[in-house]
Amino acid sequence: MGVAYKIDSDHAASRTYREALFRCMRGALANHPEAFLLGQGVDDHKGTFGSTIGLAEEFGADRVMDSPLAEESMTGIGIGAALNGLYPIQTHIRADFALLAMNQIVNMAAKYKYMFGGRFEVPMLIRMVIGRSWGQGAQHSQSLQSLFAHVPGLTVIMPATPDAILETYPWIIANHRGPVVSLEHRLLYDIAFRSDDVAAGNDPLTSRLLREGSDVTIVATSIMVLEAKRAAEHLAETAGIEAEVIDLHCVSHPNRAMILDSVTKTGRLIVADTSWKAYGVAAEISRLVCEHDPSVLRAPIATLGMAPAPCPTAKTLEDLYYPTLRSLADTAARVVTGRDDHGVALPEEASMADVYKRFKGPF
Amino acid sequence: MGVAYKIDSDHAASRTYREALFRCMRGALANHPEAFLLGQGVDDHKGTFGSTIGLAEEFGADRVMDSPLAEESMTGIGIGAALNGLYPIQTHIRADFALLAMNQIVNMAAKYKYMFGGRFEVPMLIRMVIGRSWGQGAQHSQSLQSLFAHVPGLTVIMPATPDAILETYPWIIANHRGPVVSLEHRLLYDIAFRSDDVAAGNDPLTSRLLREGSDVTIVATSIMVLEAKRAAEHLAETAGIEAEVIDLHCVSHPNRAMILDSVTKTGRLIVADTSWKAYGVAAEISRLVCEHDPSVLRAPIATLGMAPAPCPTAKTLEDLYYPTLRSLADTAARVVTGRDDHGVALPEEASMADVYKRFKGPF
Amino acid sequence: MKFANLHERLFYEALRIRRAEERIIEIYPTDRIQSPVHLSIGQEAIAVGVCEPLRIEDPLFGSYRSHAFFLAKGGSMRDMFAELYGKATGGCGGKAGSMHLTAPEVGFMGSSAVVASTIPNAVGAALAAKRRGTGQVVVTVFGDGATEEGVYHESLNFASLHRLPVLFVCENNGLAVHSKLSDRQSYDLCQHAATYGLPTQRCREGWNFLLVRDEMARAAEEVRSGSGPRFLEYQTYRYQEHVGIGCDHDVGYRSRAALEEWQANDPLLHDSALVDAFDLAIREEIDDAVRFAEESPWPGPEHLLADVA
Amino acid sequence: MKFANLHERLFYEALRIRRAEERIIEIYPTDRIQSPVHLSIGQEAIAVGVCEPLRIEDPLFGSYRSHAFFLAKGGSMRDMFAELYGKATGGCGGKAGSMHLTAPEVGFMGSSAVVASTIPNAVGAALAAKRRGTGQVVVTVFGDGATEEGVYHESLNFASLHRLPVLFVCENNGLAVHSKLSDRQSYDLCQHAATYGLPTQRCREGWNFLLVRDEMARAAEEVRSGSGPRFLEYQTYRYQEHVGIGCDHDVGYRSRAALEEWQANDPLLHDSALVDAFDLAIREEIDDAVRFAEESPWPGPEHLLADVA
Ligand SMILES: Cc1ncc(C[n+]2csc(CCOP(=O)(O)OP(=O)(O)O)c2C)c(N)n1
Ligand SMILES: Cc1ncc(C[n+]2csc(CCOP(=O)(O)OP(=O)(O)O)c2C)c(N)n1
Ligand SMILES: [Mg+2]
Ligand SMILES: [Mg+2]
Repeated sequence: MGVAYKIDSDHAASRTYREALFRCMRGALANHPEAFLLGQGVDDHKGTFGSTIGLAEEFGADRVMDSPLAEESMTGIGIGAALNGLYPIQTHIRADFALLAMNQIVNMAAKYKYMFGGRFEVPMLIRMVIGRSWGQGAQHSQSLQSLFAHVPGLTVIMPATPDAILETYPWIIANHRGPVVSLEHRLLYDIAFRSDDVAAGNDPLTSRLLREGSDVTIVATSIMVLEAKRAAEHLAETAGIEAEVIDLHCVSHPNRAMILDSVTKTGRLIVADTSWKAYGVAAEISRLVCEHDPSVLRAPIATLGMAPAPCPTAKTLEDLYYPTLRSLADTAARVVTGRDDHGVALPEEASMADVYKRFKGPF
Repeated sequence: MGVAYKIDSDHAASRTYREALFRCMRGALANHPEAFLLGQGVDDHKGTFGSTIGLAEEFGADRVMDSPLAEESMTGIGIGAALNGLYPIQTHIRADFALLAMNQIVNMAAKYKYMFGGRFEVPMLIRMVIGRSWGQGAQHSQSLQSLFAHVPGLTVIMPATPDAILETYPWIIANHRGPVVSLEHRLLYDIAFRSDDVAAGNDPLTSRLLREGSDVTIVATSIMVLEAKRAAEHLAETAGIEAEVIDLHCVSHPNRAMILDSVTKTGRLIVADTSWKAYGVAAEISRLVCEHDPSVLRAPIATLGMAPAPCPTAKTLEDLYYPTLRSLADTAARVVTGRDDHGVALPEEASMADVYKRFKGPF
Repeated sequence: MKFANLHERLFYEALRIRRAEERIIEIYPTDRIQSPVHLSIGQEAIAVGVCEPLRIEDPLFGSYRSHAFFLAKGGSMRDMFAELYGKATGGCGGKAGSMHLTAPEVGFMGSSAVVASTIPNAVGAALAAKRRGTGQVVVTVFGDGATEEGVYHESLNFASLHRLPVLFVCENNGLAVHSKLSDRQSYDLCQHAATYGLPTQRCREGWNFLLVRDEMARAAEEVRSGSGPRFLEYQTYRYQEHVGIGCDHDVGYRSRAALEEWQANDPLLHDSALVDAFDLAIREEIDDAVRFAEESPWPGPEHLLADVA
Repeated sequence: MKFANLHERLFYEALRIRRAEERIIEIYPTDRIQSPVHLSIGQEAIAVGVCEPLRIEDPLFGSYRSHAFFLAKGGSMRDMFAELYGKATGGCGGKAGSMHLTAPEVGFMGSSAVVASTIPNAVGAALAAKRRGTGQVVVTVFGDGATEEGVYHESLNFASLHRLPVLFVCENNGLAVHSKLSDRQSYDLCQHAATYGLPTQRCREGWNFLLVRDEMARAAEEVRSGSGPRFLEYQTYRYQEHVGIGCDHDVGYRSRAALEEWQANDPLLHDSALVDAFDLAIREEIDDAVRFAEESPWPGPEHLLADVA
């Protein structure tokens, strides 16, 4: 069940996140004459970290438009284009820059349909890349999903795998009539995932059950989904602990039933997110459980996220700033055993961290 | 204990929220030569809903500056002024407009200190008014505390009473060396509160215990604090239900111990906030309880907030959109009795709603 | 209604808008319109002159001060009053109120209460028009204050860069709420817009609907022929307070003399023959719309969560 | 170091910056500098020419491309290298990295990785300077791309409206990442800025540090005397790729011919006598700074949550 993955680009059926993005971008342009890309550098030789390379040449400059540095108006222009029959796909090479477009995203895109009594629709996809590693620092590292997910009218997703992208983007572009914010993780771009061909049947706009388990539920987002799957495999192999892993995926519209059923079964919950905890994903999932029935919890909820500070650039501090495979496995062992000295062997920090360490841009 | 209040401007020791704001604005200018006001219309005859009337005449146009329509730069200018020795007090007559300044608030003000290793400080106060009633609609009604409170580096408060303002603003302006976002509620401005003179001893940047009770804890923000106090009084009088009421006040830095002690005592929790529930205050308070010990909860947490939609303008829909004194009292009775048919007499909807109904601007 | 000439038709349109807003002033004290209203009394000539040369399918984007443009673009009087009343039969089912009037059926594409925020939307609609070859001219109407927002700069730049079929129409009433233009702006509107490579026109006689219309017609024709975006500044005067139904020439931020100067030119105040000829028909339309609004049902709870995403 | 004249001094400063960045290029493959670097090689003359007439207490705000301004304003070589290495002894204790260099002790007030975002900060610092009568001239340095952001428009307007002592300095290298200016801007930088009432100067010889310095000195003097804000455009050329240490004249977005044209004028490449005279001292300073950085301790866990609010 779910998506197998491997950091292994040689495997025959493997593809990278970048390749999945590229396939979706190309597919959007090829299959939807109304679709167009608008973003800084979408037409250059680096092509938004490889996800749009060559598309300007193939589809022309008016389908793949470079934009000035002007985030607020670019989003506003996207909205206006959507109102007049186009399908805009916008890119922010860092989610941080989308803060300049908050007015158009929150006051306009999110409200255009409701505010006018359903008389308009604003179908558009806004891609934002979460930066991390190699000294991205305070302004190139934010993971702003909860800011958007707080606001009714927006659909917010965080694809964690190439398959999640392939299952979601084409469907949204073809079918979804409202604005979608997608947070892509920069560190996933280069990772090759082994996978069956696109898993059919996953609802594109809800959560995904990736692994069944009876001891603890791990709800994770984005790159933390990978850590959660690795942690789960490690715990199963070394300690017989079976973690159930849920990829939250659609952070604005989580699958409540899936999460509540899982927590009811396991009695234990860990939320592993890519942003700060306060007013974030951990908070929201806690709310869902508490409003439903907190008595299903046999232990306090454990949460992982960025340290409560802006992101420092020094590697030593950055390493402390983010949760890791190791801290996640440790947390799970503690939650399941109820003890800090749980005796469970922890995984080599190396595994995923190696991927991060290999990351040196392009930025 | 706590702050007595009454909708009664004739009472000798009563003052309005507006008067408290005015007193603080005037005090800031009189006592701090480095302080200045910057905002649209701060110098006009309506003076930011009465909170700055006459101050331009008294202190001069360079202390009380009208601003162009340019939210992003005004915040940036405030930051720069703070870096060079001034204390800016900025006003957004609707919190919604602050979405245009998110980049400066989140990427700059919140990070200036940490990002530069503590070498700078950005002391400033950003006032944002939450609109409500009389058809404010989708873009003049947002209550954006959780967007700001998610971000480390910002201190976010929501004063619920004139006393909360008087205890907090002068202290912040005199002592706090970082950026503070304060969300003021437009509907509170006109309400006169009875109060002792400024209650000494409340920590300006934490939560406040307003009423003790043993049956249920109500954590509330802003205008919902008033509803919570009224609901608590009503429940005590009519049903002997004793609610403990906590004014969250500093939404970015809630008093965890106070909240957890209270919930541990009462076993029941209601969170009543002015914004949407998802990724909001209800979620954050749920997280605090769940991370600590969910077993203290004897019932699911009940939450009140805006309906999950943009705000409609029609009065009939607006009345359904916001939680009321009645819905809060009903919720509390249900949580405490564990039954929907609790038989507790509900308060006349009239009470606070009358105040809202009297509201006709100025906008 | 038959008109002898264009002058009469525009006069009628302008008078219709004025009378509709005067009716709002009458009704307002009854609290049946629970919505902040930003009136265009004094500014009607711009709306009628700008909309006359436009086709129904030409998209126009407005602001919170949009009663005039809503009606001039062809929005229905009933839709407007029912919307102001917050009724289910309003143009947006009561969710929009005065600040967000819209009528997509006649190309009135939405009005926003966040100053300047529909400007880039119009540019985007123009991008779509050009790409899809629809032949539309897109219009964005905004106040002088809106030009202070950064997005205005960004929008002019993009529109010019891509030679999009969009007309930037500025209603310059010299005020943003109570602040004078000279206290807010260091630039001349036309000179500034011209540096983006936009042809600009300034019309000082914002009360002169024929002149407004002629300048607009020329500009719209140019834009439609593919010559790229243009900027039009119309100077005008707001008679009422910024928001609400009152007059506020006594509170100190502007003089009564300026009002009287504008009123001296206001055709609606001086051509009593035409006023008499049209008033009855207009009153009937407004009476009908108000009755419709009053008798219409409120939106019910089933609408609260409809049309969110 | 003793200098015969201003030319020699500025030459030295510019060479010092170039050599420092060349050292970064050498070190980078070892992964000891784990921070995205935006190099100013080719643009140094602007930094040294702009900073020369400034006083220590004149605040200057920069961007992610700020090694040159950091050093020219007087920032310490050790602070910079230690910061690039992410060491506790860096100017910001390792929290800033290359993109946020800062040196408040010499008036270098912070550099932001969000394009254009320090422009209003400089305007605000100028407001404070004027209000407090400090006599400071405030400088904001930004690229040509930054002028496309709305906040630039808002900042020019406010600065001019209040006649603030701020100098807008644009390093126009004709590129934003890989996009040509003409693909992004419909306006001429100086003409546009002039419409806000700012005196403007364009200097085409961005390699000529004496000329850069003279224009800046005149402008700074004017600003200090209270005549209001000014705008300076310096045309220049970025030799390396946008971010990183490589050259990228082979990937198609720009020609090698343009590079060679600029290099033909570059004093640092041609006056080998001066280069020889200065290189040793410069190398020693850089060697020392690198050694200092390498030997310095990492910031420990106690710094992770320090200085947040
Ligand atoms: C972004 C934003 N800032 C502030 C306001 C508050 N406000 C509403 S109307 C207005 C004045 C706008 O002036 P102008 O653009 O000239 O239009 P006018 O009202 O004169 O038609 C202001 C400041 C707002 N609605 N939106
Ligand atoms: C607001 C924002 N948008 C986009 C980016 C990505 N970005 C970084 S540098 C850059 C180009 C800036 O060009 P310019 O201002 O001319 O400065 P230069 O790099 O040429 O010195 C861009 C688009 C950013 N950092 N911030
Ligand atoms: Mg105006
Ligand atoms: Mg550049």
